[in-house]
Amino acid sequence: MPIFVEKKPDKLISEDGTRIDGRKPDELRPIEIKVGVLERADGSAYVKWGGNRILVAVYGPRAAHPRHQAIPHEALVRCRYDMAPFSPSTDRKKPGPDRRSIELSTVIEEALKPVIFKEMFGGTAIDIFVEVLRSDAGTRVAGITGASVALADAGIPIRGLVTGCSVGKVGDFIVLDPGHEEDMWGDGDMPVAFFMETGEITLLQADGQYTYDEFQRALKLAYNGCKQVYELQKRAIIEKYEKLKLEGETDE
Amino acid sequence: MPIFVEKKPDKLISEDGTRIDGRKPDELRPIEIKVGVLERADGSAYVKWGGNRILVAVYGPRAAHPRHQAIPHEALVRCRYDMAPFSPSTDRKKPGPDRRSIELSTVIEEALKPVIFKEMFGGTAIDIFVEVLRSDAGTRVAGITGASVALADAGIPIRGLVTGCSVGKVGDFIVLDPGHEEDMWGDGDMPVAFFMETGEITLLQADGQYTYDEFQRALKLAYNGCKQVYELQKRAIIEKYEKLKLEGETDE
Amino acid sequence: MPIFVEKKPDKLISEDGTRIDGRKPDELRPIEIKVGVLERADGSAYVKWGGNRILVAVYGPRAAHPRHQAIPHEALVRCRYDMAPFSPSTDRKKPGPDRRSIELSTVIEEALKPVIFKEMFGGTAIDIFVEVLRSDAGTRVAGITGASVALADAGIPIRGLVTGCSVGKVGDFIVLDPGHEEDMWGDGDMPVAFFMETGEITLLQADGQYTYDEFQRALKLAYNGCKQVYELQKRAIIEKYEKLKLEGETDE
Amino acid sequence: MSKKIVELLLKDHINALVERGIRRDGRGLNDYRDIEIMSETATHGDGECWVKLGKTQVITGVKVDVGPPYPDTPDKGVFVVNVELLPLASPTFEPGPPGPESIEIARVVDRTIRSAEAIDLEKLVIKRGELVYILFVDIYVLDYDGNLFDAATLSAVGALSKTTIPVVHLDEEGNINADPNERFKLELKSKPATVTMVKIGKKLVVDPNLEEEQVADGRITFGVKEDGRICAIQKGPGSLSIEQVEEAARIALSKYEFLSAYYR
Amino acid sequence: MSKKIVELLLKDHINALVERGIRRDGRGLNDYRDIEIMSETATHGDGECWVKLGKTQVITGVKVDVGPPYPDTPDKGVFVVNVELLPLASPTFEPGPPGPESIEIARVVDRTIRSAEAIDLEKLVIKRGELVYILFVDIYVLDYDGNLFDAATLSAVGALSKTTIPVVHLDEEGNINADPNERFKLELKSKPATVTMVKIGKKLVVDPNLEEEQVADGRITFGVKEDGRICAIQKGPGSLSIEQVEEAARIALSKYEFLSAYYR
Amino acid sequence: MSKKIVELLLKDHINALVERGIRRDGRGLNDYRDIEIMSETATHGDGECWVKLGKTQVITGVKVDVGPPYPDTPDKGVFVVNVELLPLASPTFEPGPPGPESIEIARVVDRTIRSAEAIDLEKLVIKRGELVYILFVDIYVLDYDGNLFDAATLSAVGALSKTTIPVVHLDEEGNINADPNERFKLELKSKPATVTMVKIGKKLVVDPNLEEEQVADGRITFGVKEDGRICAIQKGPGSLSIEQVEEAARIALSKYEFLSAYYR
Repeated sequence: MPIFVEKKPDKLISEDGTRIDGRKPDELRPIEIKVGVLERADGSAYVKWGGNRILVAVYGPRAAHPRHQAIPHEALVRCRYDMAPFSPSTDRKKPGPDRRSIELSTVIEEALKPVIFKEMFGGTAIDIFVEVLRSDAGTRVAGITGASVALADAGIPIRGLVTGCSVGKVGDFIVLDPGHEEDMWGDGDMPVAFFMETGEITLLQADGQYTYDEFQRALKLAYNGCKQVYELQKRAIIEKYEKLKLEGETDE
Repeated sequence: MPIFVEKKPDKLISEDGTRIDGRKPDELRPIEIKVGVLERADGSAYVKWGGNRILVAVYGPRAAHPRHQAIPHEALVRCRYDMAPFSPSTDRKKPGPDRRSIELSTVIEEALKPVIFKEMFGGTAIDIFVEVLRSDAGTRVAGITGASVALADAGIPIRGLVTGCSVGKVGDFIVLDPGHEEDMWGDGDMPVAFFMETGEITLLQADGQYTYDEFQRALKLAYNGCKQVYELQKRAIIEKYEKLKLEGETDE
Repeated sequence: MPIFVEKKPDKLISEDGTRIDGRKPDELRPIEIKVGVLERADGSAYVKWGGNRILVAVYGPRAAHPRHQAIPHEALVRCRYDMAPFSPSTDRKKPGPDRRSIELSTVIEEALKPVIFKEMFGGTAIDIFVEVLRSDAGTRVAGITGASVALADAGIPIRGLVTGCSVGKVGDFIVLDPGHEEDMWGDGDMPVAFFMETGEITLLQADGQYTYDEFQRALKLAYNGCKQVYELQKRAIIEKYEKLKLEGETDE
Repeated sequence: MSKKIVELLLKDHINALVERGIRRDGRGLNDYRDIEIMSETATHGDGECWVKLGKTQVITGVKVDVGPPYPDTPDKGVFVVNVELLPLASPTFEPGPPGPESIEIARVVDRTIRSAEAIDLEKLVIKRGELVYILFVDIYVLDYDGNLFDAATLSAVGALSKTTIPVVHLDEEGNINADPNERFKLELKSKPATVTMVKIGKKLVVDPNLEEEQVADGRITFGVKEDGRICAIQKGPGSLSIEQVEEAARIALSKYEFLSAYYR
Repeated sequence: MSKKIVELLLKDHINALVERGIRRDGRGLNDYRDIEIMSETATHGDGECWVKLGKTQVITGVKVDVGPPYPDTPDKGVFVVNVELLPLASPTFEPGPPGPESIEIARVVDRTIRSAEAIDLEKLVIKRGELVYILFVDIYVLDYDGNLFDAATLSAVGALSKTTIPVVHLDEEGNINADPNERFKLELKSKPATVTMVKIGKKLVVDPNLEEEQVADGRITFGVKEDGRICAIQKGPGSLSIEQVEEAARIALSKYEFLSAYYR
Repeated sequence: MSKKIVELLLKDHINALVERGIRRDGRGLNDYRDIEIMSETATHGDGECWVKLGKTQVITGVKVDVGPPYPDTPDKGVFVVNVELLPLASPTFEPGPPGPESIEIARVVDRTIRSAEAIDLEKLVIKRGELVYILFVDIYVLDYDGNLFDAATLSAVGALSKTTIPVVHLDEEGNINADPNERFKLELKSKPATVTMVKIGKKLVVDPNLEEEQVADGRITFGVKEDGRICAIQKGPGSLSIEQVEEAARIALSKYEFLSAYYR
């Protein structure tokens, strides 16, 4: 039985475009990415994005299990997106996959596959685990963003990073990176991910209603957002390598 | 929560044997059989029998999966009887197998196995899918009737057709092919199937109470009903082959 | 919906240590063990212990199924502890494993493994099924006691018998073999099993609170209890062999 | 493959014997194996019955619960039959939820009891539309040496015929009260039995043991009752002629008196 | 391995044709296959629609039930979409609970209908916070020859547009009453459709059939509605440039009129 | 097979070191690895605690819900412990419902807290027999480098000791009301810890890391509390003499003060 029912705010955005959390329409929430945070995983990342806290681990290439799932001429790329029971701001979520998390696992998988050199690792599996510890809107794009960094950390050959960011519709405004209230009571959410080096789209979903013009503007805004996130991804990877180098030098 | 609870009619049959839907005790409901209605299946049939609408597909002989179920010296014949959620006249049925459909899958399987030349296809599987789209009493015998036609359509070597028909007990009458009300509020249902060429029984079940004499009469009535259904099966197959021949000629 | 809710008795033990069922603190309930009670199992035992009725069957060494569970260099020892729906004194238990029975299966397995010559049967499985038909406190130790006898009956090479017995805390008393009321409303339960020939502990669990001194006394009491149970195990096995010998002689 | 050959040889052997009216265990074609009803109190059921049919062993425990009736039968109690083929009972039974085999047995036993109108479900109502008795009939197979249908029915009807039910009262506020010492006996209006036969060659054989089941060409079960009526039929694998089915019905009806003696 | 080679050759062949604007079945790149709405009464649904999209066949039945609303939307009815990929429909579909593929289709159809605000859920309330109508939309795939998204949406929206709902009254004591002859029509405020395209080489191809799906390099689906707005997007496998995605949106919007004709 | 040989050689090596009182990571036999309680707010729990025990990482979130009590304890709140071995945490953990390993950990943590009477469940009643607080304690293993029992207990008790509960009122009509700003602190009457040891050769080793667990000959866990009492025991694989078990108890009791410092 839910103890609290969240209430819709009177206004999500003011006429001058100031959003409920004070941001401008084209402003991201604060984002922090740490690489290599887990011991056992082959690669890992921890993403703080607004109020989101997401842990990503990558295992592989490793023997595909169960065996009959293996594909002879390319790696089996599998993603498992999961929300911890204590991650929602409202009621406890029952552990285990539900229909939403099964769909999100699929779209995250498809968002990452285009950059992985799958054909180099026939018969093996590459497993990507996205664990949402705290959710606050935009977990799938934060997960994709962390996952491509974790793939790099695992040393898996990739064509480049995949970078995600949502855009949303709040009243007549197209806004970047919708927050919790905008996600719940706004007029549309459009998560997007780009393979930044070519500008190709690897994730695109939407609910809500959009004129063709709004759709075009939304795509452009998402791309601009992803450019900023991309810089943070690269910096996180460099930091890890700097640290490793430093540790290497200290060892000498 | 059920919106409607069906009510038992005052009388299911009059003294002169006129049944609630106007039929005589030994009269079938209208039956129509179409063969080869699906593209992907190896064989298929669509059966309209009273208010029943049933689709049957046959796949095989094909590789048995999972492998450990395969039998080296004969084909594994599997049946899956399923009722669609929108098939009952009352509430929605939850999707997926329940205890009733698991039992019916077994008895349909056993009703068909005796006519299949299983020993010719060791290590393979022959799968029979019976999907009830609309149910109106007698779905298992309609399913068997359609399935043996679909087996023929799939080109699977069979000794002959299996033909099903129910008989029932309504008051002191033994009636052919009970309808929905007779099935729900009657005094017994006895589904039967014959391998018509030899007259052997391959399906026989019953609930309700029968003296030995009633049992004998019921079996005889079922056999007479099946003879009529058998003619419809044969005609349906011939129609399909005539049509194929016609198309063949047109192609030339 | 439960029809009866059991009520806590006023007093579980009197000041002189007389327990609610009349026993003294160091007194076992009546125990009876029968060996070789099932036809199909490789080894079996039936244990009556107070109000408990427990059937144990052992199968193996046999091919491990599913195959991927097999261990090349030793037998896979598996235990399944199960409570029948009609075994509790209160409500019906839903059939199938619950969290408690899964844990108990694990600890029984670990209690028996140390005496089995697993390394002699690489690639095979040894299955131990403990079925509680009637439960009355102490089912896991009664199950272990029966299982090691059933292992012997199956002819599986073992280092010796494992013997189980619980001790409990009722007020300030440490008591042997707690009964149903002591188990439900007492202050602690400590099931123990020994490999009697060496005195090594193969099962040890506890709930409730114990000073170090109480813990030591509890262990000692459990050992003394097991010594008595051990005699009953040996006698049960001998009886079976005597009977076999007798039957052999009669046959001649 | 060699296993297959042994099976075929055994099948030929059994067929040849049965053709001459002989069975490997010495029984006549229409004979049951020895039946024993164990006197042991082995469950915490409100009714129980442990049956040995030859080396096959089945135990049934009945547990009485209370709860709301089904919406479409507000004036009837609820009766549920469940069969578990314990992995204890045979090397071929695996742990897990009931499979097709145990579901079929459960549904045939259920159908036999229901068609025989053995239980007056209208007497199991505490308050119409609100609270009724629920009888859980759990049939546990302990040792499997053939003919589970008949052993299960004997055990289930045996357990029901010994079942007593606590008298439950529903007070104004919807709370239930019951005195552990106040119980009533479940009266059965009929005590049906099932009779299972297999076809071996051209002959019918009653109460098949495991090896007979394995080589059989067909199986059929009849539910029968006191007044000489059939109350359920279930054909298993194989095919039978009309004449064989009629013969099977006559044999089944002739066996009721023998079997029902074990309900006393 | 040889299967793989045949696939690669077929892929090259289809790519080369598409490059020249040709499809193996003779369609133009932006053409749908023939669509047929079967007139047959084939279910016991409160609304139904059997769609043939080329050789793909999908049937939807809507069943109306009543029950309590979700705690956080006490003033709204409930609407549930379920897709089953029946093993009848393809050798690659296996029996069992819905897998990722059918869940994705169900969620995209659900999202399209919900985003289009097709159903006024506030009109499906019998008593606020206590009893509402529940619409179960069960989409059953009968024959799978490609493009399940569009066939499923056509079938689901088609079935909803024919749905009638029994008028249910809730009396003082909380019992429900309904007259089987008293029903009202479910009014749809929008009848959205989805348009699915695959990327073959560098071209977009509308309404892919099975072989086109198998060789495609990417997939995208747009939900579209009467007023020329997009109401849902779902990219599948592969990657597309911004330009391609924009082109796909324009094509999708241009197809609405054609598709919506089948809702009449 | 060669993997097996490496394991055996490693086992011999570790055994030989331990025999001399040395561990591969430099610890003494009775030493814990470094423990760190992360200060990060990483969940939406009503209480949370992220523990690093060496390289093992476990996070617990407590979520408070309300609902009816169990029928046999109408005057007590409900307390549920769940452990998930996330596939993120180890190449050997697979997705799926909790298996025997995670169920054992959950039940030992639950037993330790319950036996220590840490939570006064009678204070978690809103209305007797009708509405109580339910504490869901979800323990998520993030990185597995050995000794999950102790890390899980530290994390669970740590999270409970920081848990606050919204004040819930039940009005006359059975509706619940709560003010998001009105909360009370969950008071713990005890803060138990578990101490896990493995047997390596003839020695006991505290807080085993992964490689020590893999080569160990036995495992035992004691729940201990403030007043020097044992409040839970769980033996794992292997066998131990009475003397070893008694020694393990003494070691465990001696470690309570060290561990409980991390609850502050």
